[in-house]
Amino acid sequence: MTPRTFNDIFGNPYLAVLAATTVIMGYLTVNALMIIWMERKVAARMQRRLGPTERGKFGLLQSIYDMGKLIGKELITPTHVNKGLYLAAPVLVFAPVLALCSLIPVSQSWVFHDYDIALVLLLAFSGLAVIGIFSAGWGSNNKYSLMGAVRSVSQTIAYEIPLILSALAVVMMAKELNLYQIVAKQEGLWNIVLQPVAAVIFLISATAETNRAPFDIPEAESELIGGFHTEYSGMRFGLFFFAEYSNMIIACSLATVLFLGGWHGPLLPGILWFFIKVYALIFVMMWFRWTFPRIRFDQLLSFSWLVLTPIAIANLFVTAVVSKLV
Amino acid sequence: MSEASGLAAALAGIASLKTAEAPDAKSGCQGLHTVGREAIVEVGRVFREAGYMLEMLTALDMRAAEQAMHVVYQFNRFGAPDRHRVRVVVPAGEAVPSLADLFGSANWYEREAFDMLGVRFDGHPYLVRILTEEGADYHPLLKDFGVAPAAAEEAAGG
Amino acid sequence: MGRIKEIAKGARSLIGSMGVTLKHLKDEPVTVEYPAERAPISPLQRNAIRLIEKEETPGSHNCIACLQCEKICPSNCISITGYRPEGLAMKRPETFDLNFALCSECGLCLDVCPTATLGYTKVYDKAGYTRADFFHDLLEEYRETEEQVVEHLREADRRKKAEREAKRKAEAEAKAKEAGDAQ
Amino acid sequence: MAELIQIASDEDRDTFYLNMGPQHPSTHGVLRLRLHLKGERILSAEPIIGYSHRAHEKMAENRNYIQFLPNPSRVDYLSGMIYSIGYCQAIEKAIGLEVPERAEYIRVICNELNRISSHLLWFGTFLLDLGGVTPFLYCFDDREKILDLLDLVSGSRLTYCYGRFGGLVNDVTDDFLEGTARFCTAFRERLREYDRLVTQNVIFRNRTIGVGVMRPELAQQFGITGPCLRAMGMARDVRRDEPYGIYDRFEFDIPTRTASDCFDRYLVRIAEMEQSMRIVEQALAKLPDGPIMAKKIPRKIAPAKGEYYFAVESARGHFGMFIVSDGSEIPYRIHLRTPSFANLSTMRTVLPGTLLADTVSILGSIDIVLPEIDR
Repeated sequence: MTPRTFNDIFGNPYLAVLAATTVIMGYLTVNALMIIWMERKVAARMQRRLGPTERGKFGLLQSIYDMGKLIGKELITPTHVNKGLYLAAPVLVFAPVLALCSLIPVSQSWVFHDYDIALVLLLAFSGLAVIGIFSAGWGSNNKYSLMGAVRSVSQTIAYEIPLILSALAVVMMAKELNLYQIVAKQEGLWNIVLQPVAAVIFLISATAETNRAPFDIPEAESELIGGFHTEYSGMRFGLFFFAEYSNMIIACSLATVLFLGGWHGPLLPGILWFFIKVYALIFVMMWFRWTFPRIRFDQLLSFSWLVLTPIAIANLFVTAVVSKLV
Repeated sequence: MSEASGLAAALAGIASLKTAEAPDAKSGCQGLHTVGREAIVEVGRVFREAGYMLEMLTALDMRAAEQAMHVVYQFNRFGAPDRHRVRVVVPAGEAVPSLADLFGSANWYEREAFDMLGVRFDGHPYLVRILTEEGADYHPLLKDFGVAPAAAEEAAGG
Repeated sequence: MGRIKEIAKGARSLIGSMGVTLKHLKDEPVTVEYPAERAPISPLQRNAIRLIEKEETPGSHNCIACLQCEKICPSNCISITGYRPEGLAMKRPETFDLNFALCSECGLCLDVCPTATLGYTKVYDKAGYTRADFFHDLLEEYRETEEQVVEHLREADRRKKAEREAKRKAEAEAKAKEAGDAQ
Repeated sequence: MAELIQIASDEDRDTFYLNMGPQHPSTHGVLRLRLHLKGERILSAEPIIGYSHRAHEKMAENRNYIQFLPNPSRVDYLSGMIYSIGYCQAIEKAIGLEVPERAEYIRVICNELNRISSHLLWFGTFLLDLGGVTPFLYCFDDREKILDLLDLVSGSRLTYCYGRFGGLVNDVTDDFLEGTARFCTAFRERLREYDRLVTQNVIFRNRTIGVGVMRPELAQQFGITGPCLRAMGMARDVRRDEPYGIYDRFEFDIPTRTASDCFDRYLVRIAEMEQSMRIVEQALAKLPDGPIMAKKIPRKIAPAKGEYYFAVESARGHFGMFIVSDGSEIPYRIHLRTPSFANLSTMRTVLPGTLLADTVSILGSIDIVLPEIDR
């Protein structure tokens, strides 16, 4: 079973790249705006508020107005920053997101690109964003930003390990690094049933990787004000913001692909199922954020190294033994 | 009771300490004392050893009547109140020994008294203004520090 | 083993917390959409003061320009000048200005008002660009009727005077009668 | 005692200074903390205050006792009712004025409601400091109900000027009494919810248990009062130790804990809210009929020449008023002894050695209100 790639559909690699970029950019923009709206609504309803109501039906257009505001704002470059790093950071944070999106198999019948080692590529690229965050923190030449950046790096390293280990358990079962094939093999039985521990670890690590509360210590507005993006304004800040929400999409898509059986599901078309699962996971992440207080930095690291990683390794070991026996 | 009498005995040992007779219930205090400024550290030590805290420290501008500032210390213990107000009369412009080594709270209280009324405390580790701006040359709670009439304030404020 | 138990307990507590937020997700919001809808305000709510219409002086206030409120106000936000109309026992205010920008809504002026003519307005969300926007001329609404009221008060005064006179006369007569009876 | 911050030499490249505040999301007002840090660990901390000094004590010397009435509630705007009524009680004691029974009971009800609202706001902002946003809004929802109730009787929502020498401005309505009783029932339910949402939450517990321990000797050294002191295991409360008003007629416990960390201070405040509700319910049951103002109030409020001290238990601790009268209508001096001033001054000994993230939770846990410190 092989899907059609964009290359097959358009018959021309350049056209395929162009089309994929357009689709992904368009999707990410709309998606980020919609998730922001969704987040605000979910948060509001959990807190017994109304959330945005003024612009458009149910305030649906609120995010668009907000984006307009961000774009319209003057871009202020503080005088004390390291210009190169400061300006490069928002791009560095946002760029990997674009690349990552094209790897996700969203539908049974076609994908953007079909790589045999897509999972490796995805995990490798997702680690790149931290370079952007670090250069933002360092380049800002601000103590709060620097602390945020340092926290971010150690957090990313700490949570990359359990993330990869839990993904590895799936790979072991599927004997496959191709995301499309991993999904294809889940027909009838989703991996979450076979790998519940890995799924939970993956979700927690993914929340931490995307710097979402309760793991949002690089930003930690009550301690570090805004952390690495304290000094940014206007659309530069907007890019960080978009990157965060786009990262959410990628993390949740990957979780859907690895554990929730991607496009599999009754009645509805596969692509719809895929997005239903992704947005359900995003809702869970929002639910986390609006329920929990923030974890302290040292506890965050020890939670990763002393709890998640050992469990992930044990889980991997059990998976290895069982899949050998079966 | 023995604790209180021990305290009384210790206080009696301080030469310059004068205790007022039976304070009025309205004063909110169980003991009113006046002490020479050289003995205030000794008084503080007595109270500290008896387990009292420095509840309040402030100064009064009595320059109009007696050309002196009064520094008022108020000691209290936890629980049923046994409040002792100790008064030190300082000739205007002179300093009082600091209690900052005995009581942590004295550090800020004395800074406040200095800031507000210009009373200086000898031996205070960091006697700088605490509430008003740095480098100000006034002590606002002194009686001769006037207030601008409301009208002038209004005009200045726009 | 203890560690696993601890982790399990922690996870349970987290799920419990999530249950609380989920429960509220379906609750009705408590928000009042302010400019569109307004929450009812307390009948005693303190706002800028106004002069209330009194029954002794129909169509107008009963301020006697005694300046009590001006004197008690801690923020000096009331300024009154009074005058004494022809043939009236009490003064009337000529100007009654409130500088609401200074007001701290302590309500002391209402306490001291001898004629209880001070009350609160119901406007709680007035905004302005300059300080002048918060100068309230409390006599504004009553200026037109002022003459009428002064006339009414004169009338009342005259009537009161007449009554008093009559009463005194009656009393004197009664006394005289009493004295006569006693004799 | 007072380790001063020495400016680091050039060779000292491992450490740095951080000005936390005056504009910072979690300093609860305009507080500046000058922190000396090594990485995220605090080597020394120096709170710098005075950014919202409004000269209340100077104001007192320039107006008469009545005109000072609106001020006390602005000193600590979160427990304004307690301050405002405390000031009335201080002057009443000084001039020997009797307050009618009904007024006394209403004062107690309002005071305790105000205490709950203050603790609720503290609870919300403390969780906000720890990064939990949702409890904050739940607390504000509950607090709003108290503000509505107090608005019903006093006409203001935050800076009450409800007390008068000899009584109160307005009598309570049936709406208020019913509303208060309803609130108490509903709030008990909410407290159970908070327990599940926050108290049991493992993240919250990890953030607060064992964090910011105040050694017991600090209590005497710094004159710590209020919930911070009770979290040290000392059942000290002005309402019990030197009852003012009619607090000696009510049954209530003084909640204490022993570990004196952030978590204990949190639990003490939660338990205090329950105790406050107990007092409110007792007062509601016993509320007598009658006038709310004393019959004979002197026209001139002028305490006899002398010095007076009166203390009340505010939501943050021992609030004392030191009033010096020269026999005239204008106070010679009013010194306000505010609890947070003493509690905050402990920070320079408590903070060193903790992490930056803990600074935020410790600062939050002692419940400072900056305008009350600066006065």
